[in-house]
Amino acid sequence: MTPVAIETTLHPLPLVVVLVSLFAGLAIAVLGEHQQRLRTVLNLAAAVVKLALVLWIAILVVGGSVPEFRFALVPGFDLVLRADSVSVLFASLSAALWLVTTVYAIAYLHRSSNRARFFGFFSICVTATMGIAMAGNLLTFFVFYELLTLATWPLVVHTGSRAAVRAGRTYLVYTLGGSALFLLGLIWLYALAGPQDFIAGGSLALVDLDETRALQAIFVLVAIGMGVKAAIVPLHAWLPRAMVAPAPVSALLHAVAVVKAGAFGLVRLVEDVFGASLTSDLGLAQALAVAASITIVYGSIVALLQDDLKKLLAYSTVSQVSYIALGIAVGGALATVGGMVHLVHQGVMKITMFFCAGTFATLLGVTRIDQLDGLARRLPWSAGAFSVAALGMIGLPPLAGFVSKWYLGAGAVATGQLWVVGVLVASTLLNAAYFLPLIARMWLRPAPERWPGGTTPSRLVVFGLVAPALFTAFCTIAFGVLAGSSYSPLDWATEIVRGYVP
Amino acid sequence: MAPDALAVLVFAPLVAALAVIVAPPRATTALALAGIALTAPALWVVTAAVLGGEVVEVALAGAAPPLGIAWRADGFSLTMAWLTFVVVAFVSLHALASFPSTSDAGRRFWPMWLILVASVYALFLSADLFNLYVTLELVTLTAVAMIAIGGAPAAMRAAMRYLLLGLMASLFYLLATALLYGQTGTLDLYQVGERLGEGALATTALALMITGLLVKSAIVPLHVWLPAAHGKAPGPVSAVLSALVVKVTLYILIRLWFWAGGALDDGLAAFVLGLLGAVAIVYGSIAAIVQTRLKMLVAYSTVAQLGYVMLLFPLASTAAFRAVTFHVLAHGVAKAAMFLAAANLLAALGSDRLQRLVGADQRYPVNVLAFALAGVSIMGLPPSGGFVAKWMLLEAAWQSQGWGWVAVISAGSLLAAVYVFRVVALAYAQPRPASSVRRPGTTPRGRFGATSVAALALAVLAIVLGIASAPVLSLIDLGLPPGMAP
Amino acid sequence: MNGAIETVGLVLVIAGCVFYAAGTIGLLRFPDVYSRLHALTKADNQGLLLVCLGLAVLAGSVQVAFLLIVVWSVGLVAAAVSAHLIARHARHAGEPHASRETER
Amino acid sequence: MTVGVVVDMMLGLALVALSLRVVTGGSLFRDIVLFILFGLLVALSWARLGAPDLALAEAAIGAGLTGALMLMAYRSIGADTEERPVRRRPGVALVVAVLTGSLVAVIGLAALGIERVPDAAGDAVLEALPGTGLGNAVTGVLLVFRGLDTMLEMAVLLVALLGAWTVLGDARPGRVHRVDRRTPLVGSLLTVVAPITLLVAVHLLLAGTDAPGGAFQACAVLTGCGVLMVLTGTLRPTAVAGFATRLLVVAGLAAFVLVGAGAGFVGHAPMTLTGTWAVYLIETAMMLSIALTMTLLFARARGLRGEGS
Amino acid sequence: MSTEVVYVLAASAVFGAGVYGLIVANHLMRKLLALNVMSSAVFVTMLTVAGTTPEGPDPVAQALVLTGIVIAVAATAFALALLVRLVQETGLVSLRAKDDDGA
Repeated sequence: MTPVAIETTLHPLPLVVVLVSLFAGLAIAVLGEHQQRLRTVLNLAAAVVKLALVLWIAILVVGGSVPEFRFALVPGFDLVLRADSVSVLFASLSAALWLVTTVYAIAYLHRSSNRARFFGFFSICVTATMGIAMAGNLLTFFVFYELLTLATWPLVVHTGSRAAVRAGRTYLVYTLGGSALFLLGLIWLYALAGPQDFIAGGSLALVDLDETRALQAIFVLVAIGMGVKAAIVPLHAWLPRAMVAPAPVSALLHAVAVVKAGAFGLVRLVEDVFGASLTSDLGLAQALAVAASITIVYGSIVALLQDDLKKLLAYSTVSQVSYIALGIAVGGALATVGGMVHLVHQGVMKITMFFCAGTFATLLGVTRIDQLDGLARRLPWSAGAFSVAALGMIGLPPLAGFVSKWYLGAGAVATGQLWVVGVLVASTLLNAAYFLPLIARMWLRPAPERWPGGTTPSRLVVFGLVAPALFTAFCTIAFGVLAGSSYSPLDWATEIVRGYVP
Repeated sequence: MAPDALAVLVFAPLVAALAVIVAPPRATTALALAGIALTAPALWVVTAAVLGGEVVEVALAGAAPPLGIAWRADGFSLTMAWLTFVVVAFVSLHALASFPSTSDAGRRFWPMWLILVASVYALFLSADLFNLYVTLELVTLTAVAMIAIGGAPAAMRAAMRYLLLGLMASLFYLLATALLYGQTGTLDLYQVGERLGEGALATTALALMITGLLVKSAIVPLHVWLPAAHGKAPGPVSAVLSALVVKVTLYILIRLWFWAGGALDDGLAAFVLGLLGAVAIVYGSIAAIVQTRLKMLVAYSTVAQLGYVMLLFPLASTAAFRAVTFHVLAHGVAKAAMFLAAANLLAALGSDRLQRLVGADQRYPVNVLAFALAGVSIMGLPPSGGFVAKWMLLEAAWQSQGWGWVAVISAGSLLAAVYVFRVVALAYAQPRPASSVRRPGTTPRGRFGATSVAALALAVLAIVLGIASAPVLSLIDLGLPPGMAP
Repeated sequence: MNGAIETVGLVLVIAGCVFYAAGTIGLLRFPDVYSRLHALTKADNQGLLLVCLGLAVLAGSVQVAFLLIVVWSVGLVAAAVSAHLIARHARHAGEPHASRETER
Repeated sequence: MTVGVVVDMMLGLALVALSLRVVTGGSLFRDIVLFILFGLLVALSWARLGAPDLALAEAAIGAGLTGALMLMAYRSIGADTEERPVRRRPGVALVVAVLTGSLVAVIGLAALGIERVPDAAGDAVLEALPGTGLGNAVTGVLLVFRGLDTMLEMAVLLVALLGAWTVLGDARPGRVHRVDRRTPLVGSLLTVVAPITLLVAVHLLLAGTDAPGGAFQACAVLTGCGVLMVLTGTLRPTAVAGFATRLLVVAGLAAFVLVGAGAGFVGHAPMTLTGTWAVYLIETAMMLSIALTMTLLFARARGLRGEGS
Repeated sequence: MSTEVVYVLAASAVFGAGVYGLIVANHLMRKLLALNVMSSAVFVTMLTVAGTTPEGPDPVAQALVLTGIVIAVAATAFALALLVRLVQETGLVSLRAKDDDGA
């Protein structure tokens, strides 16, 4: 099948959806530290409006149109914001989770300093994510990808402690180094093939190029740029260190924005620029699959060795996000669907766990695994949400994680790559090995006399901490149980993959 | 209409300067602002004419070259003139607060400031080698005098060094002018280009001239005067020095090379200039990284950023010309913002030692934000003017297969990230309890004082340039060197 | 006739140069400020007069002759005033007299 | 080889020897004096090269005024700040100097050998000069054809003064070491010289339109008078720039701006001098401005005050 | 050997001497002297290489030199003012001393 350029309709909506949170962010920054009530209203309003806009876009896309907005960034090179079905998948994930995270963050930071700055950059961060979701070509993607780096750095160093500043430095070294390579790959690509927009099935398939070496090099350069944020081994080291950031930031980094943006970028690179068949012809798919597999196993093993809860979750992310890369690298309809749907599933599961970890730390001062004993007695709802998400991660049916893993495994079998199944099994066992003890400790062990610390905030704050986790835990269940219904993430991913794989 | 507007560009600030000298201090603000503001409509008229396909030209006193001097505005000179206006307008806003017209320093500042503006405009309009010499001297002398305005010994030493090297450079330039006039019988740069022909003679004369210009542009290894001069000068002066004053000689250099430099048409000279640029980028960035003072850091950043301009000579393509011109623009705006922000922080904290910046973001968020936004452009990260420039430059380097240049450009922006983030990270860091005690002599300004607004506005503009690059580039396209097609 | 006038003029100029040379030797060889000034102003003024006269003769124009006289008188005034001031300053500063020292 | 060339050679050798001495010598005071001598010899060279305008300007400005400024500054910084000897190993400098010197020689000589361009600017000036009503080509270039240069040159002077005022800071004006005027010679010198210089200045100014001379030469003479009056205490430096001072200091540039920009309003190209009146206006204003500026720079003062007041 | 050749040679030697002095001299005032010597050399070169018209040296070159002389003296005057103030403030007459790092 030769990919064909998509019919698009000029529409300001993709731009508007990006700008909503930008303006919110600027307004929050301008308001200053003390306008707490107004800031909260603005934050929530922007999040709700954004979610509504994304839904509107989704309806348009379901109706078969592809709204697009473009203008020349550099003459000859357009900034393209376009909402196709892949965009909608990612955009709706981040819009929904942003709303949830905002609620959580307001509660979490109810007594912190520098909140104007925090929420300002928080909003800009989501702007960047939305731009990444809506990016219609690699240049646009790059622009928002860099914006994301810039907007997340202040969040990482938010507390201003030595450790935070150091983590921020590590973060920058990795991301900026990666993006420099990304930029070179981008320049090279455009020099070779001219400016191109994303096309399902691969925009490069439209031009006849006999440049195997160059294309391989370009792919590697760009993939390194993406791989840094997607935390593919050995480019992952920044992620565990960035755990010093406040919990909502970790949630954002791991589930919504940064890591996900990297994984999403790999999807775009493989499916919309090179195309699955070219990627595979160039031998790149196999290489990516190997890298992803190593990451999956390595991340799980290291997670097993952690005694700090957030570190464990971080390495778990390293491992889990590579399922997405693995899915598209394995290729074929089923595995690709598995990868795509994991984009959403991993998001809701992991964000739940980070919410809960933050809650544990805030209310009880619990940060280490050995302190989890008997915690379910004290915080049953949070512990419940955490457990559901963890079981989902392990892949227990009928939770969301199971659906992803099932499709990945089936896809591997279908394409005859049985070793991938081995990786999945190993990973699942390892997941179980580090998550089950946590669940066991929370529910089965007796509670200690005294908890390590923590505060007792107002009931509203506690509600703000617990409710988001419950909601996402519910999603974890719903996405698994209702996977077969229409407009479920799985259904949507299947729709997308029809465009990718004939 | 348009030719008269050229005269307004020079005469309006000049008349304002004279009026400021004669009139009582309370009229200074109004006169100065009027003199600067009047140039905006004039620029607009000229730009409209140039965009309409005209080359706006006027032979002064009706005597066309070679007899006399002509003012001429094409896309290139207009781009620079707009940079002048924008930087001067915002920096003036800052200066209204930092050099109040009734203070001693203000009375000294404003007349020279206006003369500087007039001479920079005159320089961009002129293509007469000797007239350029006079305007250059004017620019140098005003710049030196304004560096010394504060009266600090360190500033005066910097001013003295700048003055000596500047005068020496001018003499090299003047000597070359003499030789070129002897050979061609004209001082008009374009006519010199037509008549000069090739040969060792022409090459050597041009080499002398270029050497002089390189000293004034502070291209490594001739940069020794710049860091102290830019670092020790008062805020608005630093801003305009880095944003404009070092650019004027680069402007002349580019004009000379591409419009009259037929004699230099061999790869070696261009390569050497490019190499100097590459060294400047790397050396300047590393030097910036190891600085312990904010303004010195920003000054070394200028040394590095000027290096990018030199890459134009080996690349020598339309794409490179557009990229470099845009870079000059983006860097000018961003660097002015950076210096203003740095100056505000210095004024507020009482010192610009980097360690004092710890926690600055909590008290001076606007200035830290301005610095960071300008830094985004300096690093060449999107979306910013600096990114567009870097993108086009990388593209140009890639097209000409200059892999070395590509590597240097990439390395340069990474190194820039190191020094920019070093500052911002300190500002974001939490002060340790012991050091959080406010030291005496620190008078925090209001969050939205005129000085902060000026810095922030320029910084935002540096970002906006990255989104609204198209109109600027279409103007630049109307000033491409002969032999380059858009 | 012409030849004779020219000769006279040249002789005058050369004579003037001799006075100049004498003055210069005096400047270099005399032992103290006062006698140096003495040599310089006296001999040089005389030399200047002779050179001017010679040039006036050579030029053969009244206007030029007049101008040369102006030159001479201005030179005279300058020499007188500067010599006076230098000597005065030297005396106030306690510059020693060579002759008195040798007498002792 | 004619006698003239022999004189030229002696002059040239003297110039080189003096310049070497000036840049390397051990006694700063003596070298400043030698520099003045150097300037006078340069003035002689101008005369030898057939440029009396330059000879006048060089002698008065290049040698006289610069020398006076140098000596004045030397006095202010004090003789006790005598320099350390030059850098110990001047090898690199020597190489650079020889290189640049020979570079100039080579290009200069080669440039001499070049056939004169038929429509060189200089010839164009001679051709266009009758149209200006001026008889002196140099004045024609300065005021008409390249009036912009001259206008900006006035701005340079103004900036030099403003710059000097700036670095003066709040310091009181430099203490001028005054000559005692009570001696009969100095007093009478003043009464005789001051009117004469004024006369000469005006003459030079007016002559400049057709013969050697002009505002620059005239101002130099006037400045000499000003310096004399400062030195004798007839004029005293003050720390305040009064209205009249400020007005006079900007007058030259202002006249140029007025005429140059005004031409635009009456339909001419900018910088056109629309009549002889403009020439005289500009020249007079320039002369006064330059003379006052230079005197102020010499006295390192913001203003001048008559002795009585 | 013509007059012009003599002066071009002399001027180049003087220019070289000026460059030398500018580099090696310690005393700022001597550096200024060197600069002035250099500028004289430039002016002489300018007039000689410009050639002559029937009515004497090139009038444009003469005008340029005249302008140049005035600019040179203006720059020198300003530099001297700066020098005097610098000496008053620091007591140093050269720039060689290590750059003090005052804020």
